[in-house]
Amino acid sequence: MRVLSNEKNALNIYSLTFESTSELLESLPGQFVNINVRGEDSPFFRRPFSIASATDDCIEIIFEVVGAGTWQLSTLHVGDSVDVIGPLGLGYDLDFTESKSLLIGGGVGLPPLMFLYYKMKNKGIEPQFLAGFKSVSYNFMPRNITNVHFSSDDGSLGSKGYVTDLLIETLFHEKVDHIYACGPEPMLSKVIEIAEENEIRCSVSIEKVFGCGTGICFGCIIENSLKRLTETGRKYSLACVEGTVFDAGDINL
Amino acid sequence: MRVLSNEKNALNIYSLTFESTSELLESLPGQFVNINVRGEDSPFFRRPFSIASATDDCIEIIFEVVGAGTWQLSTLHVGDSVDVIGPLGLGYDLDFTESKSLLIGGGVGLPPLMFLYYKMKNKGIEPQFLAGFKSVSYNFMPRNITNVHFSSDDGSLGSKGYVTDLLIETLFHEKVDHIYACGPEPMLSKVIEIAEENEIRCSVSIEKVFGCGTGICFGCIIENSLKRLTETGRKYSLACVEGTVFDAGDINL
Amino acid sequence: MNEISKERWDVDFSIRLGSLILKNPLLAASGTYGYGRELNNILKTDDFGGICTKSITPLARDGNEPPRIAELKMGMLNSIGLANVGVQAFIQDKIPFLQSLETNIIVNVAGFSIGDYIGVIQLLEDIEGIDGYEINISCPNVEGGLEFGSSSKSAAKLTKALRAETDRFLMVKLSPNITDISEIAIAVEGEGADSLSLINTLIGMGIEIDSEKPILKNVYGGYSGPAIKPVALAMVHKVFHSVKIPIVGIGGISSAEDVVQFMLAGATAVQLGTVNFLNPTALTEILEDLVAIAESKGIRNISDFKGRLKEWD
Amino acid sequence: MNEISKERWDVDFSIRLGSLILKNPLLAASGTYGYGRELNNILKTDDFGGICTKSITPLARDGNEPPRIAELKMGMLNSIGLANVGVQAFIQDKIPFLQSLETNIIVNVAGFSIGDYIGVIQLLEDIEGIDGYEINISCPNVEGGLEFGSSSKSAAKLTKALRAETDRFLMVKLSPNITDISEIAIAVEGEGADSLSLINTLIGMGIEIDSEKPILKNVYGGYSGPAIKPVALAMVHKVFHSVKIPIVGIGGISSAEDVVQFMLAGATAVQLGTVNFLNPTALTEILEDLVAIAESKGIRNISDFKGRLKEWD
Ligand SMILES: Cc1cc2nc3c(=O)[nH]c(=O)nc-3n(C[C@H](O)[C@H](O)[C@H](O)COP(=O)(O)OP(=O)(O)OC[C@H]3O[C@@H](n4cnc5c(N)ncnc54)[C@H](O)[C@@H]3O)c2cc1C
Ligand SMILES: Cc1cc2nc3c(=O)[nH]c(=O)nc-3n(C[C@H](O)[C@H](O)[C@H](O)COP(=O)(O)OP(=O)(O)OC[C@H]3O[C@@H](n4cnc5c(N)ncnc54)[C@H](O)[C@@H]3O)c2cc1C
Ligand SMILES: Cc1cc2nc3c(=O)[nH]c(=O)nc-3n(C[C@H](O)[C@H](O)[C@H](O)COP(=O)(O)O)c2cc1C
Ligand SMILES: Cc1cc2nc3c(=O)[nH]c(=O)nc-3n(C[C@H](O)[C@H](O)[C@H](O)COP(=O)(O)O)c2cc1C
Ligand code: FES
Ligand code: FES
Repeated sequence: MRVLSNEKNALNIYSLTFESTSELLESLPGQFVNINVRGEDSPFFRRPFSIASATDDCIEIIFEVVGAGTWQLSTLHVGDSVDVIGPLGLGYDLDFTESKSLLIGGGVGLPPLMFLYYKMKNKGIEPQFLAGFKSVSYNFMPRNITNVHFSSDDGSLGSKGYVTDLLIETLFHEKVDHIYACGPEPMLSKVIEIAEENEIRCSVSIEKVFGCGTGICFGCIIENSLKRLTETGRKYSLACVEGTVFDAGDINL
Repeated sequence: MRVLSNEKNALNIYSLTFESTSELLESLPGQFVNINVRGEDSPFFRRPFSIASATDDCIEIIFEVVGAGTWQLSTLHVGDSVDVIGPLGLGYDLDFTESKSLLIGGGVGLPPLMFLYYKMKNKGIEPQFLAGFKSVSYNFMPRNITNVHFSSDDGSLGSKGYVTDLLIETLFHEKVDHIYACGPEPMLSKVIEIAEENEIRCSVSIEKVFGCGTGICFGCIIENSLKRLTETGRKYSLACVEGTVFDAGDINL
Repeated sequence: MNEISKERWDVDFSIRLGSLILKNPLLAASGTYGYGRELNNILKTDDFGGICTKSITPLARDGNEPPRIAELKMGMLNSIGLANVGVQAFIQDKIPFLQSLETNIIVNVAGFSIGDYIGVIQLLEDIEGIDGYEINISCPNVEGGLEFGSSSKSAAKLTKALRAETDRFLMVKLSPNITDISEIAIAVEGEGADSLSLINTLIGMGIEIDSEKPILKNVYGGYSGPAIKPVALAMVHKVFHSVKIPIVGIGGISSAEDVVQFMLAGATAVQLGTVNFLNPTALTEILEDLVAIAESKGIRNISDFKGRLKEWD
Repeated sequence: MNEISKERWDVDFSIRLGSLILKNPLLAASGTYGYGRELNNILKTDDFGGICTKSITPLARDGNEPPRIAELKMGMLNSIGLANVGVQAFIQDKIPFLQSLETNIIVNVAGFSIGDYIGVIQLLEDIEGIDGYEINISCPNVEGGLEFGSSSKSAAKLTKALRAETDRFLMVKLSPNITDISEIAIAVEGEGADSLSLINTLIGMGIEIDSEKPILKNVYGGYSGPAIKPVALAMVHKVFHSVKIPIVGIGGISSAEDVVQFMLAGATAVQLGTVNFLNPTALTEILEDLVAIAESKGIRNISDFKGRLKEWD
């Protein structure tokens, strides 16, 4: 697929858009693409990225440079061609019309929630959005996402501290039916804990090393909760095709 | 080492110059450099190239794009750094003051002879130079090399036919003591045959696949002639360190 | 969906593999194509000459604990540990789709005792639409500690027992972690196997120096991908000169050139493994490139490549 | 000339390998560093912790016919065929330079019969400046057809015979083309070897599809380079848990990270092989990077890395 733009949005963060197949344009929030990154130090596996937005003619991903693959991606130019497959994964359960939703994410866990936010807005729903960053330099939230509360580790953006502190605070004075969360594992664990205490339904996006992203290598397993183990008889689920979004009660993080 | 220039000289032919160590600047005609070509489809072994010229501050090689390694080299830009070792190999015997020399080469076999030509001119010697190309489009001979007779397969440059035909013709009316030859194997075989018939000393540059270029892999062997086998008891010589220039009587091509 | 229109080609891709006729010499390798359905919206699974299923054991297995896959520079390690739904669920949930495919279905069977293998095959014998079995002998043999595939005696014993159970196409998949693969190949041929597939993964290991831990929880894993191709080619060539039954080449194949190399070395057909993870439409691209190679060489039957390796003079 | 000034480092690189003290754990691998002199104008050969010479046989050998090396994507194949000057010329022409080096000289010995090995060692026993022998048991054993290194019986027999000949440091170099490398390792240890080095090359093959010929005249060759590292690491780890004598790790090492991986897996020292072809100053760069890694981990004795691999919980 042809690269339409590749822009540095924040410290080490890039927004990459590319021309899209009709299949990709129908992708759902929470789904991902899997990119075959080629270049001097090409990684062997594809690299998975959540879809951050899908318009009529393009797909956007937002990524942080953390290693050889993402570095290589950051060097792509407009017009370069890139080998992308997707949309993959199940995406979020979009049955949110009735309920009051809250989106919570940290760093490059935010892109799938951004996509979810756009979908909700399209349906006339305005969710709460809590976003955490290391510092203001990493903030890549686009202007068209309003109603966001920020936190940052150093207080340079929004309130100082963890985004989960913001969550606790929010839950003091707001009723929430469904939390959608994505971000680093310690953050997710904390969110799940808070959701359980408050008996709120919680959907989390899981990141694992993906060998294929298509359900054929059986590598990307996540442990099932006792509940799901009992239901299915299976110790593990495949994150790529049975997720990457799971109901918090179904898995052991 | 830093690339100083990389210019397309002729069809598929590039001249690449780079900053040079003091060792490299003392290199002799017939010696080569071994380049670690890095990039998307990096070849595993280094790639050897004859030194085409050495001035006070740079080394030049002239190469034809024939595969992944040379293609990658053709994409180098001024200022890029390139991993070069050398000078390697023994180079030509420079004991030519007394004798009448003739240089004969085809295509990218010519660069080492160009270097030899410059050295001879510096010593006030003007050798005969016969140069063969597929056609005029491949001609990369610089203007400062005069007294060259050209041949080309299609007659678009100099006389039509093989450069070895030119050699036969030349030997009709000129006395030659020493032939220096470099080029494709069939050409070299023919040159050696002609030299033998005319009882002229003949030095040839040999190309083999080089695993190391430094004499440690024992891969780049060339069969010794019966004469040399008898002298040394060895069936093979190492092209990289015992050559790449051999006396025609020492090897079996 | 990339569909393959055979009509425009001048090359006959069909090959005979023992009693089977394959529409082309490319099979999906066991454990690298799930149960055949997963990629069907990306690639028409029918376009494979055959599908070797994930290894099936008598009971469902969760497999090893994570991390159980890891990438390396030119390949990967896996210690999946024969995770599969078990033969009962396989028959109930996976066979119907496989039956609907117009390709050869080869069920890969694994076990920890001869009884395990027999148990799986006996249940499958009554099911239609299965064209043959591939026997994975690289599983730890509980009695000896080593794999069935690591001695010609145990490999022969297992083959003999399974030959008595079925008249279907029986292919034995050899392990490369062996002193002399020909010895095993000859033993297995002697007990009536119809074909040999090779190689399974090499035993490998990776270490992450920051954490100072193995990259797999299981420490060792199976090494697959382009890095193992030279080893696989040597073994296919060696076995080709040791047995008469047809060979299916496996190991690092990711291009049409690779396929031709394996056929020149003596393979009748080949399997695509790890490449399916990286490039789910590899099959289509390889078939197209194979046409170009065959045509450039004036070859009209792909099987003409088999064993055609020339010697140096 | 890249000289290494140990003074500015806070890391003690010296290691004990059996009866030897090496100034650092990096040795040049046999067959990949000639006779020690070839690169001495590019790299101070002294900077190696030790040099394993090209395999020496009783008589000079021309080796196999060309082509006998070929490149692959992440490694190479060679079928040099033990080309060497023979023990007499080795003593006369090569030993004097080696004696002048301030590093450990380990002569790699090869042969086609036990008598060959004994012959070489007996001649070398009188020569000063040789610190030990590395026994290459991957040569075809004329009697059985297979390599000495391919059965624990023949490997043990050879080791026993050589142990009787010398009190010098005796290291046996194991072949990876084996079902169970631990079995060989234990057998060789049992006969008194001081150390084990592993691995030698994997058997591999390449085919050029235009000419339809093997890329080596000899058809099969030894596969070396980064592609074989995962196999080597697994074998070093396995042998480390099977024997008590120190292990020298070999196979695809090209960076300081690789060295640390081998040491974590249990190697006391390592050898640099194919990397010397690609990067003749690899040793210097690796030593420098090793300092950085050791310092970042607060390690002051490089030997502390040995066998320190952590387990997953
Ligand atoms: C479903 C999914 C969606 C993702 N979406 C995004 C996104 O929208 N934006 C974004 O910036 N990142 C996202 N990631 C993470 C992204 O895939 C990794 O950052 C990327 O693969 C790292 O590649 P690399 O070669 O640059 O780094 P590497 O050198 O491979 O690794 C650098 C670090 O990243 C970790 N890592 C490597 N591969 C993966 C992987 N497959 N999954 C998780 N962690 C890995 C490594 O453990 C290491 O710590 C997502 C991951 C998954 C599984
Ligand atoms: C001592 C020496 C000096 C040389 N000087 C020059 C020079 O001045 N200018 C120039 O253009 N070329 C020169 N060559 C040839 C040059 O090294 C090869 O063209 C180059 O290595 C090809 O690399 P590649 O990756 O582009 O091609 P590949 O894809 O590797 O191969 C393309 C073709 O080149 C042949 N080839 C590959 N490697 C070598 C090799 N090491 N030696 C010979 N042939 C090879 C292959 O057989 C194939 O036919 C010299 C070779 C040697 C040994
Ligand atoms: C993740 C993974 C799982 C595998 N599972 C099985 C299996 O269940 N049964 C089997 O016989 N082989 C299995 N294999 C081995 C492959 O079928 C194949 O023999 C091997 O990967 C070499 O081929 P490749 O390099 O093309 O992948 C597996 C390989 C991989 C990578
Ligand atoms: C060209 C070449 C020649 C070799 N010759 C020998 C030899 O004579 N004796 C020996 O014991 N090993 C020999 N080896 C094996 C190496 O010493 C080493 O075990 C092997 O290459 C694996 O290490 P590497 O991947 O770092 O190269 C040779 C390897 C190569 C590549
Ligand atoms: S990544 Fe391969 S099954 Fe999920
Ligand atoms: S290229 Fe290695 S010895 Fe000549």
